[in-house]
Parts: sequence; structure tokens; C-alpha cells
Amino acid sequence: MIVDIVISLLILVGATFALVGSIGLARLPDFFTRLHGPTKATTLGVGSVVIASLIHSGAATGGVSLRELAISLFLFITAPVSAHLLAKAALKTRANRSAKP
Amino acid sequence: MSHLPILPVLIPFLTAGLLLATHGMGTGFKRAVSSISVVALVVVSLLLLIESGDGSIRAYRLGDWPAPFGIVLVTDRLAAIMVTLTAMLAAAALLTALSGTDTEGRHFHVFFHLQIAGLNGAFLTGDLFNLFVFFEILLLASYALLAHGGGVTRTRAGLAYVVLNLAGSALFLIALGLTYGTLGTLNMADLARVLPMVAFGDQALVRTTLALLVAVFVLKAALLPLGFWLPHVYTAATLPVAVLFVIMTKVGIYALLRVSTIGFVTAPFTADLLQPWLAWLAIGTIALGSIGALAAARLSVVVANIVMISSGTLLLGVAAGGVNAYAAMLYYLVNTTVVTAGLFLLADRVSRQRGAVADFFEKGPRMAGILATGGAYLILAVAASGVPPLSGFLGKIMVMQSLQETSTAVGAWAAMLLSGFVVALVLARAASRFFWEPGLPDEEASTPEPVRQISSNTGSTDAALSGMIACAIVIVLGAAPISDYMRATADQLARPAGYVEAILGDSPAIRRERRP
Amino acid sequence: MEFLVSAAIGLLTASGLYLILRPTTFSVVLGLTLLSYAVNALIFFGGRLGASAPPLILPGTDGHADPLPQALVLTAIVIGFGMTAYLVALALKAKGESGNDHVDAGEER
Amino acid sequence: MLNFVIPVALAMLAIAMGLNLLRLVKGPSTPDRILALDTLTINTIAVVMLIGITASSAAYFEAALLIAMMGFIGTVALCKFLLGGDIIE
Amino acid sequence: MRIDYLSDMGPLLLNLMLAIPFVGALLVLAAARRSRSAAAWTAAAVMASGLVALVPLLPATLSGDVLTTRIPWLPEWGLDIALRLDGLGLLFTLLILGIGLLIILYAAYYMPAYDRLGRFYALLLAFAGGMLGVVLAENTILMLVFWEITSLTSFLLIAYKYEAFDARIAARMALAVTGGGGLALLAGLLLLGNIAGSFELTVILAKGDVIRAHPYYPVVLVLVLLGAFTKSGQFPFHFWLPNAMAAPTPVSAYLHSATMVKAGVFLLARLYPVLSGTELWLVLVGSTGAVTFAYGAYVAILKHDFKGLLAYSTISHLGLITLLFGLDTPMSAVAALFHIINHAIFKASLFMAAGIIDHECGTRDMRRINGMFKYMPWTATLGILAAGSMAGVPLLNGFLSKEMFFTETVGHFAFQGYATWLLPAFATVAGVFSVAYSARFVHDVFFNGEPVDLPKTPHEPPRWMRFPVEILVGLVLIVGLLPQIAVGSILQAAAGAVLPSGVPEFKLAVWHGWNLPLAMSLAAFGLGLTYYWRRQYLFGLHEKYAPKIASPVAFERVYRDAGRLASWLLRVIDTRSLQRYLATLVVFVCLLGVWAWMSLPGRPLTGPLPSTPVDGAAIAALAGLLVGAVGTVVWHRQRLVAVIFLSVVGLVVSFAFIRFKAPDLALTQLSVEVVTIVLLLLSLRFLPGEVTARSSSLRKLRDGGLALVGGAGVAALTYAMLTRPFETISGYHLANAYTGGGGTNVVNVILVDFRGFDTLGEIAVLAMAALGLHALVDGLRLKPYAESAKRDADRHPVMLAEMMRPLLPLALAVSVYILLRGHNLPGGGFIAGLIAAVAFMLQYLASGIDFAAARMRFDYMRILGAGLLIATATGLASWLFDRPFMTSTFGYVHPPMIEKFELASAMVFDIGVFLVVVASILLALSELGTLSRRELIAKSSSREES
Amino acid sequence: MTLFPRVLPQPTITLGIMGLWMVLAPSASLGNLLLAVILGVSIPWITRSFWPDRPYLARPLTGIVLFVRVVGDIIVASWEVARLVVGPLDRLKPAFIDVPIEIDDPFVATLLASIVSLTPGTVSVDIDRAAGILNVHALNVADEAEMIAAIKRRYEAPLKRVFGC
Ligand code: NA
Ligand code: NA
Repeated sequence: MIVDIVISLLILVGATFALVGSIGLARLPDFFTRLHGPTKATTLGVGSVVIASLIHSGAATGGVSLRELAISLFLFITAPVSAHLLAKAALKTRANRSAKP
Repeated sequence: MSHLPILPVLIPFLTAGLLLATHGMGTGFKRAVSSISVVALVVVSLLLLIESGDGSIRAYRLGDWPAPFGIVLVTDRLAAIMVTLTAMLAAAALLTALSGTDTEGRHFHVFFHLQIAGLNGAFLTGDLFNLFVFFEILLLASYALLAHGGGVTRTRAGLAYVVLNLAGSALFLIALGLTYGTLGTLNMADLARVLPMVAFGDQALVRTTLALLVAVFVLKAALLPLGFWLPHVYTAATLPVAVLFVIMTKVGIYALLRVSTIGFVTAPFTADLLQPWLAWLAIGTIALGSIGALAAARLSVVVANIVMISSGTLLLGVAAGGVNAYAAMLYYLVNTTVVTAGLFLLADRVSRQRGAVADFFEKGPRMAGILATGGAYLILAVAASGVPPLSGFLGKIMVMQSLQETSTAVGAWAAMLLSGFVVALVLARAASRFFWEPGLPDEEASTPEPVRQISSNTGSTDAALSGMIACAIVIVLGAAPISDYMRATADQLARPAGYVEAILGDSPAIRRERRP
Repeated sequence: MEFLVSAAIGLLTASGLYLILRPTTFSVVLGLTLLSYAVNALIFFGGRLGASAPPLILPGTDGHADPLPQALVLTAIVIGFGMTAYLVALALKAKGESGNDHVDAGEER
Repeated sequence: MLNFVIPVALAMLAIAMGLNLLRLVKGPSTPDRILALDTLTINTIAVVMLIGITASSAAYFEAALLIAMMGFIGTVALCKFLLGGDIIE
Repeated sequence: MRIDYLSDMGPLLLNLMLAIPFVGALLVLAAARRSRSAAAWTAAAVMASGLVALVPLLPATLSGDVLTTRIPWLPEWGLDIALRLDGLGLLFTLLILGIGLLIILYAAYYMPAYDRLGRFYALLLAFAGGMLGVVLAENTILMLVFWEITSLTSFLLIAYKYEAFDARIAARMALAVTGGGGLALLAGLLLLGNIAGSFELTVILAKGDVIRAHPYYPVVLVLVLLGAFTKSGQFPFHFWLPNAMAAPTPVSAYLHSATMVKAGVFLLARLYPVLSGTELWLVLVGSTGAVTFAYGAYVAILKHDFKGLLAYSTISHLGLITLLFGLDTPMSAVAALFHIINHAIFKASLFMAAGIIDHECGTRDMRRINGMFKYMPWTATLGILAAGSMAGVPLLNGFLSKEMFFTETVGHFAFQGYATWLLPAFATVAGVFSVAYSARFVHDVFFNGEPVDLPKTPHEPPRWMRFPVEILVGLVLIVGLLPQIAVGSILQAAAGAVLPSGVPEFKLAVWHGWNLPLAMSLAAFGLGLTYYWRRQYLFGLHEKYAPKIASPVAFERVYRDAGRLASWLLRVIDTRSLQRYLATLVVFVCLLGVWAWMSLPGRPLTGPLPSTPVDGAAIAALAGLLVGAVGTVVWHRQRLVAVIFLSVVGLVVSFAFIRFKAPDLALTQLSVEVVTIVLLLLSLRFLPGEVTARSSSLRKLRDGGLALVGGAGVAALTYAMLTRPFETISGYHLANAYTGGGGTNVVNVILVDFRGFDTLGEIAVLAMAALGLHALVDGLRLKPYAESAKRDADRHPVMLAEMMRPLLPLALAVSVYILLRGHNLPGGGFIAGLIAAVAFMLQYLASGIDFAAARMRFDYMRILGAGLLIATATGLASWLFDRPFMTSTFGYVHPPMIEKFELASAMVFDIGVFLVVVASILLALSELGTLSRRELIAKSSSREES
Repeated sequence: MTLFPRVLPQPTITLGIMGLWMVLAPSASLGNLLLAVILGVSIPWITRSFWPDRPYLARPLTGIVLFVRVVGDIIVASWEVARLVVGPLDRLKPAFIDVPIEIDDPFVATLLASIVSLTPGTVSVDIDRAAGILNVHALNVADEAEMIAAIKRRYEAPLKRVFGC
């Protein structure tokens, strides 16, 4: 029961942060501010769901399962790279646009 | 147990793998491996032809799984005929390639053998989805072979061919998805069992599904509104490839024949699926091929259009159905395959000798060795246009007789007679240009030599040509036994119960699960 | 749900068809890719919608999805990928040789 | 409890994804669109994991793992294209 | 006793007689290598031996017996080597062989000395063989075979002097007309055989009543007549015949007298018992013959070339023979047969004589050739006699049959009452023309003053060149004087074959007393000579008004126009446009589908299944799909944006796979998706968006319509399928995957075991795609698309490069994980291969091709080959256990200290798959990557140069 | 010591792979451990050429402390940023800031940049190694100097210690 509550909380937190990130993406005024949105979804949002899933599968099998951590591992490795490249690309695009006219 | 049925697929497949794994070896090694493989293929296919000659239908269960659940290869007379034809064309094409075209691009031999594997797989498989896979193998190999040698024309023709066929493949998959989703099986024999049991309310869906399948096959067979690609593609290919391509349209016809004889006829609501549109469009295809032949500016285009005409003629046979029509079209098929391949070889020989004007119907240096080349031309032209006394005529009268009772007989006869007439005239004019007309003055005649001639070794091409001519003659002289074999084949085709029994007969009762 | 799935497949098909009728090679590639999505989905859903478990024979599971269409689609995906790769190369080759990316030399636009 | 929470969470994620699609359509710049795609991908991971929790099945884990591993490659490639037109040079 | 022996020999002799010319043709070719005269003697011997073979058969045949033989060949198609010798066949055989022998003799002198004659005689013999086949065939299809052999060989004979334009055209013209007629005949004979139930003449000839009463009779008749008329040069198919004199004179002599044109009338005679006796026959055959008779005669006199004159006279006489058959009385048929003999004799001699004159004068223009009687009196005498026969001068054979003709015109049953006089009058007028052109030939060539400007001085030809002419003119006289003795019996026998119901009593005699026909003859003579006398007036008129069409040129023009028309048509229907092909395909498939559905009325679209409830995720996914698909379409001109939207579609599809319980598919789709995007982006560097080519809005509307219809069709079919339950075999797979295939992941067991053969094919496709791409890109040079050419200074962002390095080993570990567990849980060789490939691909992306390629020195081709071989070898291993290809095996191993695990042959197969996938993708990517590097190297080297 | 790098060129990676494998494996059995060792040895060996230089984990414990701190920061910062995103937008003061860094090793610098990106509110835009500057975009910059100092103090310093540079 407590496990269920923990899992539920984690899921809700995760979903909330994913939503907030996407709201940011939709709402924030320029590209660089929008870029901050997805990081939330990545880190806290998916992170919470991952932990929820981890607990859930552990509880279901009665053992310890850490597989879901692999997801977070890969996300932690890749998300900053994506953000970095997106930022660079945006800078480049902006430079191109301002150089053109 | 006998593994003969799978060898026609396995031999070229292993050869391709071996050639890839040893890809650093020299041209000589590749050619040797390739040749040995093709010789083995010819032997195997002849064995298959003999073995199937007793009228037995054998199922080779891949993975030892019972029939509708696993994939089966089926050897019957028809499959043996197609495999043998493929082997013969392969031998001719390889001989031709050995004169130098194989080194014009990369990986020729790999693609060549995979093309054969694809063709043979398509002819042997008893499973519809497996048929799709082999279609893709042979198509991709053909794309690559078509591009072999490079050049704008080939790329352009290739692009259209590839895209059109990809669209066709998508259609094939749609048809297969619907087939499985309605009938719950992919095995052709099983299809024959299931079709008659389709509930009333589902019949339109099944019928439409099979109609889409038919559309795929007639696209490959170059039926009228879908066949415009054929002359461009066949003409653009290098010679060995064109020779091998001759069998390509036959794959579509074969598949249609297979599916319609095993499947469509077994249920009343699909029995008339090819009626009456196929015959009319086949007539149109013959007309289109005739127009194309008449409009052609070069011999190879004429030959490509002859391929188209023969495709139309064969489809007439499929549309008509029945032992007679099948027997006739099969004899015709053997003839037209051999003869058009021979004509492609001849067109190449003409091109090589005439230098810059190639096989265009233009004034150019007169051919040397008129008696040999001209004689070869005469034999092939006579056989191709259906003028007596060669096999083309025999095929034509067989097909015409077999169509006598159909509702489209008048159109079919007219199309066949007129197309033969046009082809004869066009080929006569070509002969006049190539062999009879005085050549250009000497200084012009000695213009820089042929573009296509890579090595001076054309002996192997000539051997291929001689082989095809020999075959053409054998088809006439052996008309009686060949015709008997074809009739027996047609008998086999017209009795799908035998096929179904051979594939599914001793399987455990097929348990079907209702979904959802 | 059946209606939605059908509509989705129809939508993909229509989009794919429209794109393969465009005059540039790249559009055709896009169109064929969309078309193959549609086709794969069609085959896949041939196993019907209502399954409650993937086709894994694990203890205590039932209501497995139909495995056969899944295997077919897997094959189709890979073949489709191969074809796309080849087509892309061919488009490049055509571009390199004739300087444009029109699908044909004909008049249609 | 989970029976109640998960649908709610899924709905929230659906809204999130809808917002991603909105950005995707609106753009305005190409990086914006790539960013929207990237976010959509990451949100999909969450959805897949939630489905996995619902089904109590391990069969969904690999899919989520793969989206995490592969999803960003598209972003990288698209960005590199914007950076130089040549993604592997 | 002796007779019996011979009649037993009959079938053999008959077959032999037919084989002799064809075998002889080969012998002649061999003999010609030795010498010219060897060729001539061989050819003559061949013809003579044919005649010799005929001798034993003569008595029985003359007495009305019919000899038939039959060697079955393709009985079920009605084609057997069945031969028949009856009176009619005998008559023609004698003509073909007899005149053929003389022609061979004549040609030996006529043909130029440099010609080795091998080809000539071989063709001539083959042609004679074809003719023999036509007249001796019992099987009608066999007859057609030989019929077309004559078309073919005459084509080659006419083109014998192929250096000459006229000869080539004439040959093709003859082929077009006679070959074309042969095709009609083929159709006619097939129909005839169908009606009669057999292709054997014996059967057909006995079923005349059935055939004439059959509804297809008119069709058969017209088709057969087309064959007969084209061959025998009937108007309006006559034009090939005059041109055919481009052939060497011996050939013309043969074609015009005993063969070729005679094949046409032979056919009329052969099928006379079956086809005649109707009004339609009377009208068609009679009128065609009449028109040809008159037309040929009228034109003949206008020809200044004497071979031309003779050619038109042939047309005219063939018209006469046709008219005689058309008159359809027993006596007229006899007359026709008689005139066939007579015409053959005098026309052969005339042509040979003409050949001599041509040979001696070097020209054939009668305006220059005059007074030949003075230079070659003996030849002239022969020519005058033959021409007299042609004109119908009494005491010569031509007179007799013409007189029979006149007799038959009087009181013919078709012209009753006031019309009685019409036919005799017509015959007389036509006779007038015949006399006139004969008169011109005689007077203009042999008399009429001195020759004008001849290239050489004519004199008598060599003795043996004239010999055949002498023989024939001798026959003209013999038949003319002693007709009953000379040809009575053979005519009787031939007539017996043509008139099975009874040959009328006839007596061939020179004198029948004063009667109307004689009066008609005399009138024709008088008027004909007058007509010739006033010819200058006629020539003037002709010069002035007759259209000037040289038929060779006209033929070539028609042919060319046909070619042009065909080209134009082809351009209209085949625009060589892929867009058009695709649109056609869509339309075709839609129409076929709609037809297939609509032709079974009363079937509902929606099936009986209750619908599955819709959930939010599905709606969200649909929204994603909508955005993705529509976005791709809307932005397809902005390449990068289109790729982004396409990725959305891929993501949604993957998600759908997950949602509907297909994890393996989702994994595959996701990985393939990534590789596809990278591939597209690699190509985009060189492919502009749709900048140059814009569709018109009408086209967009059309395509949009097509797309919507197609999409709706697919949606409808899918819906129909989804709302119906079905019964599937896949329960077997679920039930047997673990027990029989050793895996719990049924999809994977299907892929590597149940349907492993598919997978083997699939990896072949993948390998080929990579190899094909390699072959295409090999040596290709491309300019990058302008806007993408500007590159960032920081080509390999350090963050990317650094983070991707640890990712590589980790991803490879995941790949191994996926590979090993695939048999039991989602995964397998494909997905593992894709993951590994993507892991390596990332290094390309992160650090560039130079860095990555330097570290990945794999020989992809070898790996491809190895992968294919491993997969195949796994399949082959089952042969050792006498099991079919790809029979798998598995077992559980339990080493000490380690828990038991499974080993399955399918896993080895999966490793092969893995290798092929990795190698294919990396090969493809590195090759596409090389494209840019190639361009870069080229640029930098050009910079160095400057 | 010469044999060790040849057999195990990347001990860190080896550990990483083994850890990943044991996480992924369905059970922590001996067989799986054996496989983990095999992979942990073989994969780095296969991919050794992709690692021109080897970062050396000097103080693993400090690393764990840093990890916990980062996770904590992520949680805290997330709440702040969430408020910013949902609240009125005119409160935002986004800016690019240049953080001078003293790390030479590109991998470690990348790690720093990643941490900065992972913590909500900041995104690493660029690493200029020549100038020794990490370019960061921040969603809301109240005090630029404080932010730079925080990054250097909380992340850069511990990272330098972990990798001994
Ligand atoms: Na004269
Ligand atoms: Na951050």
C-alpha cells in the first residue's frame, strides 16, 4: 500500500514536470528560454517515472530490479548533448538569418 | 531426404555469400566461381525437370515445420520449367558477361547470383509472403544490375523502375496484410482450402484483396496501363542483364498463374476475378508492344517491345484458363523467353559491329559475316515474329487455338496476328538495314570502334548466342515432347486439388484460432 | 478504435501517395517512407486490436497478440529500409549525373 | 490507486505531447521544431514506462531504453545538418 | 504385285519428295563451295529426283486415287506431318518440279559468272520445297506452314540482289502483302478446322455442307480469300507482284508462272469443294477475279519495261483464273485448272525469253529495244509463239482455255434476263486488252524498227540457255495442238479433286465449230490490234492523267508514316514520366479494387465485431500522426522540416506498436527510424528541396484527389478487415514456439525458425541494398547543395565527441544484451545489429568520418559475406541430420556453478543476421559519407593548385 | 602495469559495462557475472581505438558525493524553474553568461557542461577550450557573478578533484 502511494506520487510528480516542461516549450518567448523546458521533462519528469517503474517492478517480482536505471543513465548522457547541439544550431541559424538581409 | 528443391536457391545464394566473403580476389577467381555455380545450377535444374516429369508434386518443408505454418518450397512441373529457363538464361547471361561487362561496375557477380536466387525462390516457394521476399530479392538485384555499367540513361530508367516497383511492393504488402487479416494464412495451398469457406459477408473483402494481389503481378508482368516502364528499362540495361531480365516479366505472369490456378478457381466468388478485364488489357498490351516495335528506332527497343507483346500473349493464356490455354501459353513462354534473349544477344552483336550507329536503324557500316550473323538473325526473327516454321509459329497457333472459345477470341486473334505481322515487318526492315544495305564509304565505316566493347573477347557472347539459337531449334524439333510436357504441366495446374494434397495432405489437421 | 486505426492508415496512405506523385526525388523518398508506415501498420493490425499481452510465452500470460503479422512487419520494415537506402543513393546518382533532382525528364510537373 | 493515478498521468502527458505538437507546427525556426521533436520523444519514454507499469510487464522496458538511447541521435543529426549541412564530416 | 509394292512405297515417296528440296538446299550450299556448276548440277539433280520420286505414284493418282500419309507431330494442336497426293496436287507438283528444273538450268546461264549460286539455288530449292508443301499438305496448318515458308523464301529471293534499293523494298513489300495474307489465312484455316473438327483435308473436304451452313462461313471465306488473293496478286493486293521483278529473272519466271501466285489459286482450287457454291463466293471471287483480270490487262500495255508488261499480264491472267473459279460452274473450274497449266507454260517461257533479251540488250525498256527479230531470230520466234499463246491465238494452248472461259461466260446462271450479255461483253473487252498488250510485246520488242542506244549489241544466247524456252514453247504447241493427249488425263484427275461431286464431260479440242465464243475471240483480236495501233493516244492520256506513284517509294512512305504515327501515339500514351506511371498505377488499382468489391453486391463494409473502446493514448497518437503526416506533406518542400515531421510519424508508429503489444516491432522501428533519418540527412546535403520543379495547382489538385481516393480505399479495406473476426494459423506458432522452437519470444522464433527462410532473404536484401549503394556511389562526384555548404567552424563539437565515446561501449553492451535475449524476450539479431550499427554510426556523427573511418577498419563486404554464410551454414547443418534446410535444434546446457542456459542453432543464425545488419548499415553510411569527403578532397586539392 | 592497460584499456568503462550488464540482467547469477566480465573486457578492447586518452578516476568517493549533490540540485532547481515557467513571463531575465573554467581535459569539461545542462535553469551552449570559457544560457539571471561562482564551486571544483586535474 505504501509502495503504491510512493509509486503514485512519483508518477504524478513525473507527469507534472513533463507537463511543465512542455508548457515551457509552448509558452516561453524565444528559443533559448524554450530550450530549458525539455530538460525538466528529461531529468525530473522521466527520472521520477523511472524510479516509480523501478519500485513497481521490484515490488511485483519481490526482488530488486535496477534495469530502469539504465534508461536514466542514457538520458543523462544524451540530454545535455542534445541541448548543446540545439543551442549551437540555433545560434548558427540566427547568425545566418541576420547575415542574410 | 532429397534436398534438390532448395538447391536452385541455395547454390546462387551461397555463391553470392562466398563471392562477398572473398571479395578481394581477382576477376579470374570470381568468374570461375560464378561459372561453376551456374553450371551446377543448370545441372540441378535439369534434374529437377526430370524428377518433376513423373507428375509428382513435392513439398520441401523448410525448418521441418508442417505446411501452412512454416514455409514450403514446392516442385512441380511448372516450377521446374521456370527454374530450368532461368538456369539457361543465367548461363547465357553469364557467358555474355564474361566478355567484359562484368568488370564495368562493382559486385556484378554477387548481384547476378542473388538475382537468380530471387527468381528461383519466387518460382519455388509455396508461401505468399515468402514470394514477396523473393520478389524483393530479385528486384533489388535487378535494380543493381540495371545500374551496372553506369550512365545517365541507366540511372534515369532505373529511378523510374525502382520507384514504380517500390510502389508495387507497397501494394503487395497491403494485399498480403489483407490476405492474412482475412484468411488467416499465407500458404498458397492453404489459401485454396480456406477460400471456399469464406462467409458470404466477407467475400467482397477477400475478392478485393486478391484483386490487389493481381494488380501487383500484372504490374510486374507489364500489363497495359502499367507496363510502360518495360521497354525503357530493358533497353537501358547492359546486355547480360537484359538477357536475364527476359525472365523478369515472366515472374509476374508465373505468380498470377500460380495464384489463380491454385486459389481463385476454388471459390465461386473469386473464380471470375480475372474476367473479362485481363484479356482486354492483355490485348491492349500486345497492341502497345506492336506500336512500340513499329516506332522503335533501334533493334534492342524492338526486342524489348517483343518482350511486352509476349507478356500480353501470355496473360491472354492466364485470362483464358483451362488446360489448353495453359499448355499453349507454357510452350509459348519457353519459346519467347529463349528467342527474345537470343535477339538481345544479337542486337548487341549488331551494336558492336556497327560502332557509333550501334543497333539504330541508320545507315552504318555493313555487318561482316552476313551468313553467320544473318542466319542467326533470320532464325531468331522468324521465331520471334511467329512466322512458320519455327517455334514462334507453333506457340502462336497453340495459343490462338486455346483462346478460340473465349469471349475475347476475336480481339485476341487479331492482336496476335497483327502483332506478329508488325514484328515481322519491323525485323525485316532491320535486316534490310543491317545486312543488305550498302555500307557507308570506307572512311566513314572505319569510325572509332564500339563504345560497349570492353574486351575483344566476344567469343563467349557468340557462344551464348549460338546456345540460344540451338535452344530455339530444339524447341521446334522437340515440339512434340515439349508440348507433351507442357500439357502435362497444364493438367497439373488445372487440378489444384493435387497441389493442395501434396502440400497439406499429410499435415496434422490444421488447427485455426479465431481472433480476436 | 477500429475506425480510428483505419483512418490513420488511410491518412498515411493518402499522404504517401500525394508525395510520391511529386516531381522531386526527395519527395518521392518521403512518400514511400510514409507509404511503408501505412503498409506496416496495416499488416500489423491484421492481427486485430484487442490483444492483452505481447506474443511472449511467459508464465501466467494469455491473450497474446498475433505473432505472425508482427514477424511479417519486421521483415517488411527491414526490406523497406534497404530499399529506401538504395533509392536515396540512386537519387543522388541521378542528381550527380543530370544535375537535377526531378524524377524524370518528362514534361509532367 | 494506480488505476486512478496512471490515467491522470497519461492525460497530463497527452496534454504535454499536444503542446509539443503545437510547437512543432508553429516553429518558427527549425531548431524549435527539432526541440519539439526531442521533447516529444522524451515524453514518449514516460508514456511507455507508464504503459509498462499498467501492464505489469517487462516487455516494455527495452522500448523505453531504446528511445532513450536512440531518440537523441535524430536530434544530433538534424542539428549537425543545420550546423554544416554535412552530418558526418 | 509390283503395283502393290509401289503403293506401299507411296507414303515414303511422298515424304521423300517433300524432304528432297530442303535437304537439297543444304547439299547445294555444300556443292557451291566446290564450284558453280557443281551447284547447278546438284540443284538440277534435286529437282529431277523429285520428279523421279513422283513417277511411281503417277498411275494411281491419275486414276483418281488419293494417297495420304500421316506422321503425328502435335496431334492435340491439330498439327501433323500429314501429306496428300491427289490429282490437284499432282498437277501442281509437276508444274513446280518441271518448271523448277528448267529454271535451274536457265539460271546457270543467266546468273552472272561471279555468283557462286550456292545461296541462289539453296533459296530456290527451299522455295520450291515450300510450294510442294503447300500443294501436298493434307493437314491445313501444315499447309499454312509451307505457305509462309514460300513467303519467307520468296522474300529472300526477291531481295537476292540486295544491294539494290528496289530489290530490298520489293522483298519487304512481298513479305508484307503475302505474309500478311498468310496471317489472315491462318485465322481462316484455324476457324475452318474448328468448324470441321479436324485440320485434315480429307475430313474438311467431306464437310462442305456443314461449313457453308455455319454462321462463321463468311468469316472463314473472307479470311481464306485474303490469303489467296494476296498471294495470287489479285487487285488491290497486286502491287507487290510487279515490283517483285526486281528479283533475278529466273526467280521472276518461277514466281510468276508455276509458283507463288499459283499458290493463291491453288488454295481456291483446294478449298473449292468446301467454300464454293454460295452467293458470297460468287460475288467475292468472281468480282475480284474480274476486276483483276481487266485491270491487269489494261495496265500491262502501259508498261514500257517488258518485264513490267509481263508482270501485269500475270496479274491479269491470275485474275482470269480467279474469275473462272468465281463463276462457279463445273466447267469453269475445269477451265481454271486448264488455264493454270497453260499460263504456267507460256509465262515461264516468256519470262525466260525476256530474260535473254534483257541479258543481251542490257535494258528492258521497250522504247529502246526494237527489231530483235533481226538480232536473235530463234529466240524471237519462241517469244512470239509464247506471246501468241498469251494473247489466245488459235493453235496455241492459251487459246483453248480462253475459249473455255468465253464459253462459260455465255449464259452464266448469275446473269439472267437482260443482263445475259454483260458477262460476255466484259470478257470480250478484257480480251481486247490482253490482245493489245501481247501485240505490244511482240511488235515493240521484235519488230518496230531499229534499237535505240543499246549498251551492247544483242545476239542469240548460248544454246543451253535457250533450251528451257524451247522445251516450254514446244509444250505450248503440243498442248495447243493435241490438248486431250497432252493434258487430258491430268486435267481430269485434277478436276476430280476439285469437283468431288463429279467432273463434267469435257473434250479438249482445237476446233469447236463456229460459235459465239469464237466470235468473241475474233472480236477481241480485231479490237485488240486496233487498240494497240492507237496506243500513242492512250499513252498520252496515261502520261497526262494517271497518278505517278512509284510503289516502292509509296510503300516505304506508308511504312515510314506508320512508324511516325506509332511514335506519335507512343509519345502521347507513354510520356516517359514516372509521375504519370505512378498516377496510372494508383488509378488502375483503385478501379480494380472498386470493381472487385462492387461486382459482389450486398456485402457490407462493416463487419460483425463490436468495436474496441477508444482511449486517450490512441487519440493522442492519432493527433501526432495527423500532425506528422500532414506536416510532411505541407512542408515537403522544406527538406529538413519534412524530415522532422517524418520522424514524428515514425515515433507515433513505434508508439502504436508498443501500445498494441508488439515490442519487437517497436524496437526495430525505432532503430530503423534513426538510421533512416541519418541516411536522409546525408543525402540532403546534395539534394535541393523542390526548387526547380513546381507542380501546377491543377496537378496538385489531381494528385490530391488521387491520394485521397487511394487513402480512402485503403482505410475502407482496413476497416472492413478490422471489424471482422478471422481464423488464423498463428495459434500453432504460439503453441509450438517454446516446445518446438525453444524460445518464448514467438516473433523471434518465427523470424529465425518458423519463417527463417524469409529472414535469410531479408538479409540478402539488406546486403544487396548496401552493396548496390556502394556500386552507385562508387566514383560519384556531387556538388553539395549551396545553402548547406557553409559549415560551422566547430565541426565536431567537443561535448558531442566526448560524450559519445563512453556511449559506444555501453551501447555495444546493450546490443549484446538484446542479441542474446532475443529468442526469449523482445530483441534479436536484427535489433541488436541495428543498435550496434547505430553505436558506431554515432562515432561518425560525433567525430567525423576521418576519425571514425580510421578506427573502423572493417572490411564490410567480408563481414556481409560472412554473415550470409553463417546464416546459410546454420541452415545447412540440418542436412547432417537428414532434415530439411534450416531445421533448428536447441538444448539446455548446465555447466558446473552456472545456472543452466539454452543453446539454440537459431541463435547462431541470429548472429549471421546481426553481422549482415551491422555491416550493411555501416557500409551504406560510410559510402555516403565518402561522398562529402571526396568533394572536400577535390576542393582542397584544387585550392592547392591555385 | 604494462600488461594491465593492454588487457583492460579502460577500467572505468569496464566497470561501467559490467555495472550496466548486471543492471540489465534478469538475475544476478554467476553466469551473468561471467558474461559481464567477458563483455567488460572484450568491448573496451574492441573499441579501444576510440579512446585516445584515458580519464583516470582519482577519487571515486568524491564522485559519488558530487552525484548526490547534482541530483539534489536538480530537484531543488526544478521547483524554481517550474514556477518561473508557469508564472508570468515578464519576471524572466534570461541571459548568456560566460563561465571561465580551469579544466583542460575535454572529457571532464564536457562532464561539467553536462551537469550544468542537467540542472534546470541553465543550458551549456558552448565550450570554448581555447579561451577556457563555458558559455551558458540561464533562464533567469538574478546575479551573474553569483551564478558563475556557484557553478565553479559546486561542480567544477569537485570534478577537478574526482579526475585529479
Ligand atoms: Na520497242
Ligand atoms: Na540545465
